[in-house]
Amino acid sequence: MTSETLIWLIPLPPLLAFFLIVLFTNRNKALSHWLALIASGLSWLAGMIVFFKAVTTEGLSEHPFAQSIPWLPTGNTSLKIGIQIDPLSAVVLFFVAWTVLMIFIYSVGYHNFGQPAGKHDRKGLPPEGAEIKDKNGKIVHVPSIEPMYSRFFALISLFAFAMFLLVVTDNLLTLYVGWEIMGLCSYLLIGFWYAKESARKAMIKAFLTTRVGDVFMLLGLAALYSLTGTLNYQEILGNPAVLEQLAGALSPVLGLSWAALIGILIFIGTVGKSAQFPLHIWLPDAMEGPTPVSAMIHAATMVSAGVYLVIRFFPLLSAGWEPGGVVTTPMLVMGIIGAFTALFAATIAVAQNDVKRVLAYSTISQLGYMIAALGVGAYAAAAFHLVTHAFFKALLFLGSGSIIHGMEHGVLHTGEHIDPQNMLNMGGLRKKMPVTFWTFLIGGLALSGFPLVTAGFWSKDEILSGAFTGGNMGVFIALALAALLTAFYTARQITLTFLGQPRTKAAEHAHESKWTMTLPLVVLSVFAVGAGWSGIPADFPGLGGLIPNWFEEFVGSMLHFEPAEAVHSLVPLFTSLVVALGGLALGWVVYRRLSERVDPLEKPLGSIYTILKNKYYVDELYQATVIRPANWVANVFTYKFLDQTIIDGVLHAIARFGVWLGNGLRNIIDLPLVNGAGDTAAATTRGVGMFLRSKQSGRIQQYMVIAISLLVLAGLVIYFTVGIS
Amino acid sequence: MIPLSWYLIAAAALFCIGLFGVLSRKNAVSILMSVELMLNAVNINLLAFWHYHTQLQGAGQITPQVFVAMVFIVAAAEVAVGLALIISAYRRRETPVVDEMTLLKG
Amino acid sequence: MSFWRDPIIFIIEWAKGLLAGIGWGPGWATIVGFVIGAFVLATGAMFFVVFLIWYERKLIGRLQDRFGPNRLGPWGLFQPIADMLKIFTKELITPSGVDWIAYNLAPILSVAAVLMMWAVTPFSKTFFGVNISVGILFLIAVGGLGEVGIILAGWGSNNKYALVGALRAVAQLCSYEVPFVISALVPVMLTGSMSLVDIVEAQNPWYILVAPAAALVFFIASVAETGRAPFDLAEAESEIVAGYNVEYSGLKFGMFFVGEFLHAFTASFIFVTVFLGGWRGPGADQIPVLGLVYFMIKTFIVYFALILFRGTNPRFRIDQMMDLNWKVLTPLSLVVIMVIALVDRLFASSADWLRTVILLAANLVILVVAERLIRRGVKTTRPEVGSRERPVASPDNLFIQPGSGAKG
Amino acid sequence: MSGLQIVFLIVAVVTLFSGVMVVASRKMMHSALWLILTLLGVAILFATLQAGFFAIVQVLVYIGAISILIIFTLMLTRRVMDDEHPQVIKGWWLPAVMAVILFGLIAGFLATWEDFQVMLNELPADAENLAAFGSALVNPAGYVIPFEVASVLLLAALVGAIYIAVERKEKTR
Amino acid sequence: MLNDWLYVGVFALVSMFLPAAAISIAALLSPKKPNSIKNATYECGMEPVGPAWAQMKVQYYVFTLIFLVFDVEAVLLFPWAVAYKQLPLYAVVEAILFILILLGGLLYAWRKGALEWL
Repeated sequence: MTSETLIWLIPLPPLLAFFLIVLFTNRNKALSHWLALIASGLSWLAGMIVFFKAVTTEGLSEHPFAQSIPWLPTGNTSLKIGIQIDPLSAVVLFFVAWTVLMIFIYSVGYHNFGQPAGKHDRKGLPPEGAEIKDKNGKIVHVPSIEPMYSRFFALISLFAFAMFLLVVTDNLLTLYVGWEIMGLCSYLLIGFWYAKESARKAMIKAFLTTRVGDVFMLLGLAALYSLTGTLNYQEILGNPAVLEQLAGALSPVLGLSWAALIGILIFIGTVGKSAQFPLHIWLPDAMEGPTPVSAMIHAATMVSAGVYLVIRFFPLLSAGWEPGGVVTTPMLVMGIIGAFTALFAATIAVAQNDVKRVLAYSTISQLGYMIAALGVGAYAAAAFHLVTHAFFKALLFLGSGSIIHGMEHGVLHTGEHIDPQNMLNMGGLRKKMPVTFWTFLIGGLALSGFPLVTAGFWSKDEILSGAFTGGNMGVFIALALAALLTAFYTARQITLTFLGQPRTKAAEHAHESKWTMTLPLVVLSVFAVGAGWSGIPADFPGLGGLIPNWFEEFVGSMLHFEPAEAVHSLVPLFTSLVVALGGLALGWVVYRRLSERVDPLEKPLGSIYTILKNKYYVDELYQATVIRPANWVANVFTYKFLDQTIIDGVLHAIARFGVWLGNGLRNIIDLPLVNGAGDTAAATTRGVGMFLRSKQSGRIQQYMVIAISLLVLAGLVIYFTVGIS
Repeated sequence: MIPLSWYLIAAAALFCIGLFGVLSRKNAVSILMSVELMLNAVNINLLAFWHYHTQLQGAGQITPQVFVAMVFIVAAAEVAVGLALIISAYRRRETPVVDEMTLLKG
Repeated sequence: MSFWRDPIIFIIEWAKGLLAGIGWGPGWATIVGFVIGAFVLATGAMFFVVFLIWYERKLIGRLQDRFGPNRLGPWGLFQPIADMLKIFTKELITPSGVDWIAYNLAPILSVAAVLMMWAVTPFSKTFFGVNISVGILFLIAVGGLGEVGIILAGWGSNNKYALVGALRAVAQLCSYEVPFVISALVPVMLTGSMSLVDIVEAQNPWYILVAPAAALVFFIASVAETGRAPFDLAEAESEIVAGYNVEYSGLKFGMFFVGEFLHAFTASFIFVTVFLGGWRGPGADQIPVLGLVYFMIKTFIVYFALILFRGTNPRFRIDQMMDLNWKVLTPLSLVVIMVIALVDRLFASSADWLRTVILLAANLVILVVAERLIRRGVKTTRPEVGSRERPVASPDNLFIQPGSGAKG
Repeated sequence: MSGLQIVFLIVAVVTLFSGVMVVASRKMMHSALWLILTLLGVAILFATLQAGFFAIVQVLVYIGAISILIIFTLMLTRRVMDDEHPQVIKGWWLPAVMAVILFGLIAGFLATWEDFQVMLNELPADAENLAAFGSALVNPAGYVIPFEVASVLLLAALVGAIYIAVERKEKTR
Repeated sequence: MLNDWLYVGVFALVSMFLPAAAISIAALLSPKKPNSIKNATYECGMEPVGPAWAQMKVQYYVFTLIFLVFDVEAVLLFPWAVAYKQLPLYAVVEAILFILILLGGLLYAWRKGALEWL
């Protein structure tokens, strides 16, 4: 089987699993998750084969695995759909396949497969736990299985399908299709426990917020298609002539070039999808979903998709940019927004107590990192950080899920009413859940960029040096500060969660999760360490050159100009060392001896802390500036003013005028004849009013009659004006 | 030896008859019947043009045939679902008469 | 060509010459020729029914250990003619409140639908009405017209029992049309054409040897299509008085029966045509009239099997019948078509005899597996009715009155 | 005027007339029967176009299946279906006028096409190349996607219709 | 080609004409003595009760529905079967996929209990 055929087959198994589960095996939980697992396993296998074929192929970026068939005939041309695997999509495919498989396995344990069904469990609510008699007859509380188990697997299978589709496709159209399917799935999955008010709100919020971005992105696609007549990557990005032309042509908007305009539009899509600053609000709320979903959305797939898109379109975004030269407008925008988001989210994360929210904000800030990296032109570094971040962030999310799981078990056991996700309620879990602890530790260190051993260090170091050599000091400083804060809150999280003494009884009774949950942690932690070794810069003091910087040349070969030879000064290296170690140490020192359940920074920081805790009141801001006005317009303007005042007013006015006319005539010229005339006048006008009202009757046929009559009218007009010729 | 025009005119007439039925019948079932009439008119057109192109360009004009087959399939699906809807609506609301089903009324 | 090799064609040619001699335009000559040919063939079929009735009654009589008709003429051969004369003079009662057109169109349609099948069937190498390229679909489609006739009968004659009977009959015919059509795909696939003439030409060996499973499904389905015992749910006297033709009398009633007998015979020779190699036989290529003889022999054998089927099987219950169709025949036919398609393509390169053997083996495997599955399914799904044993008045418990345990 | 044209005219007139009866007759059952006649006429028109396959398919699918389905539905939903009251809505003249004008428009537009009056000659016997049609249906360069999508559509129709039609019955049971 | 269809048409007309002729002959020959009792609708000798339209069960509809779907499927399969001889393997597999999808529909109906004659 040629690798092209194999690539075609990669996305299909999850889709098949989705349909099978939905249509047939919905009742049978075991069958459902086996279907999903086997499907993702197949995709993983195919993905691995393709990946290694891609790695071993020479000059892949010039001649990627590609194949396409005509799909939609549009006039004399036809939209083609097809597949393409080049270095970038190969590495993305690599980590997507791994994380997806791990998340699938993890979900089996997370949803308590094999446990009894709880008595009070209802669909749309998290399982509350069941009571069973243990061997010596006393009733014990154990976690109970998720009521909508099969539904969950169906949905994440669809999600996985969309992601694979998005990765292997070779054109923007199918990418957009996968993109939207993922939007839908994240909507459904965030609101998986739809009986929770907060979940419902969060799902709608996520959906609408990402829509905002998607609309702009669609505009970008439309512009691109209308200009170039194609949406295929190779034909646009692989073809300097087109890029030249796009960069040269001036767009009607703000004097931007078309390339810049389209780039910015597409970038706005990314801003929505991977939660950059203005549109980041949905991601923390998305934590309402089950934890595997959080890992899926915030690590492996959706947010990565956004970054993948901009990395993919870097040639367009940077059209007309020479390394070392002045950056293009989209790059400038990306640099600013990315750096700002990185710092901004990091500061918020410092003051969060919910273990998952901390990770959510750190995700936002890490994504900001990648965007900023692209903004300063560190292309390979961004891709590299995308990969490593996907691994350790998935690891962290799954780990946090395991923590929550252990805590819930403790809560069930002791029956005290505390929030099992609040870090202040934890502590000392190190001995209770060793595997989770060590893997979480590895992930945390990778996130905070612990020197030399972890993957995060290498990728962050590359980004920092890219920013430094890119000559963009502001970005550099912002990223450095962000890195410091990252290390700080990571240390805070680990210390609060695992070290010290348990602060609640629940924490004392927490215990390690099942192997289905810990196995993925172990596997992912391997990657969280090892993924870094593929990208050690060649001129790194000491280690450099021991291992060739494979990643750089593999992915870097995508660009047509040579990336600027990074003059590897030691400043960024030392910076990253200092911030990482310093942040970690600081966090540990501050939170080491925490006994009472209150953040020690709360008093000293005071109002700043409250601001951070409330996420700079962005939500409230939007509430005030966007949502309320929208409601106001809908209610006051459209309904009250347009409908009630104008339209009804006109009708009533007609009627009233008729009545008035009738009365007037009757009163002034009081003759039976005129009297009758007046009455008829009033009657007709009232009839008119009636007629106008009856148009809104809710009967399809009448609507159709109106439509057809308009058609006929148009036909007649055409016929008698331009018609016979 | 029949002019193409005859077929086209007949198809147009059948189409308009069906259109009238769709617009004016009360009963949902007969609206579906009228839709069938319109689909048949379309098929007549398609096959007439198939014949026309075949005699212009020789045998092997596949596209019109595929179109006709698709029209058949769509008609089948449409009838199946439509009639099922009518049946269940009749069960719920005890009427197959369309203008008593004014759910769209805002 | 000499008269004795192919008398029928000889006569036809002669008649054509005669027509041409009269001196109409060629177009009119063909039309008139067609009309005459159609008349001859159709009338022949109609009168053939008379003989069929005799044959069937005789056979059923033998099966039930009776003589059957034996008074009029040699072996009672004239009995049906007498019946026909009688039925011609019966009063045609038209009940009040019938829908006139539908009521009178129904018997005509139900005969015509069967007669039209004769138009496309090749009776011998040279003797067939017409060879249209979609012959086998034509047979199925015409069967559909029969359903319309039945609906007309049931609805037209404003009667509950008639309506229920018609609905049942139509539901049955529709349902059994599915495996019929799908198993008819197999010969088309093996031949590469839908024309019955080509299908017969292509049959060496007969398709029943290549695809017995498909042949079995086809046979059962076509028996059910004829709507006679054991599939005569439409006229289950015990449940609905006499099916869709309660309100008919006289010859209108007779027409339904003509249609039914004719349909049975037609079904059997369609089966012969499609699966038993039609007129094929030693020497039939050289001497076409021999082909006609072979054809008739085969047809009467199948017809005999049909009557045996009818005379020896009790009537199905309607749910059993539907189950047989939807849960056995339809999946079976679908599996058969898939397997045959795959196997035949996989062994397309190998020798013909080898491919035939493999196909045969595959079919037999399918049949065996299906049989096992059906046994399992029947055992599990159908609880035995009244399985709990009843008290019988046997000498040791004389005083239990029977029925006390039977109820509840 | 050749015999074929005579046949065509007769068939067309019958078809259109019964089409009118479909939308005009008061008894639902009658309009269903008229519908069958219309479909038969259309099938004959197909045959005169030498599209034999589709003529037969028309009889098989439309007359054999769809009209039967329609008639069954009529019988299922007929209790309140009063055959006496007019079956058309009150403002039926508007659609009628509309349809007539539309017909005039279509005819007028068609008449402006130069090949409008072209004669359809008799095609060679193999013109309707079913083998080519069949292989195009499963040819990836041809129409395999419509082919498979068609099966999915049928599946969806089957599932949906059964769900809609059967669900209520289960509830009551 | 067209002549074949002409023959089919003629044969159809003839085969409808023959029974019609027979019936009309019988109508001529047979006696006509109608009376109200004789013309009453037959209901096992009872007085006819209510309208002749019993409300029927949904099974009829469901079976006809499944029949319709499979009929259309077969219609699409017949050209494929005609072309079968010159088709490559993947084409056959596609058709098998087509059949399998509809088999899924049948299984759905089965699981849904739509195939039970209640």
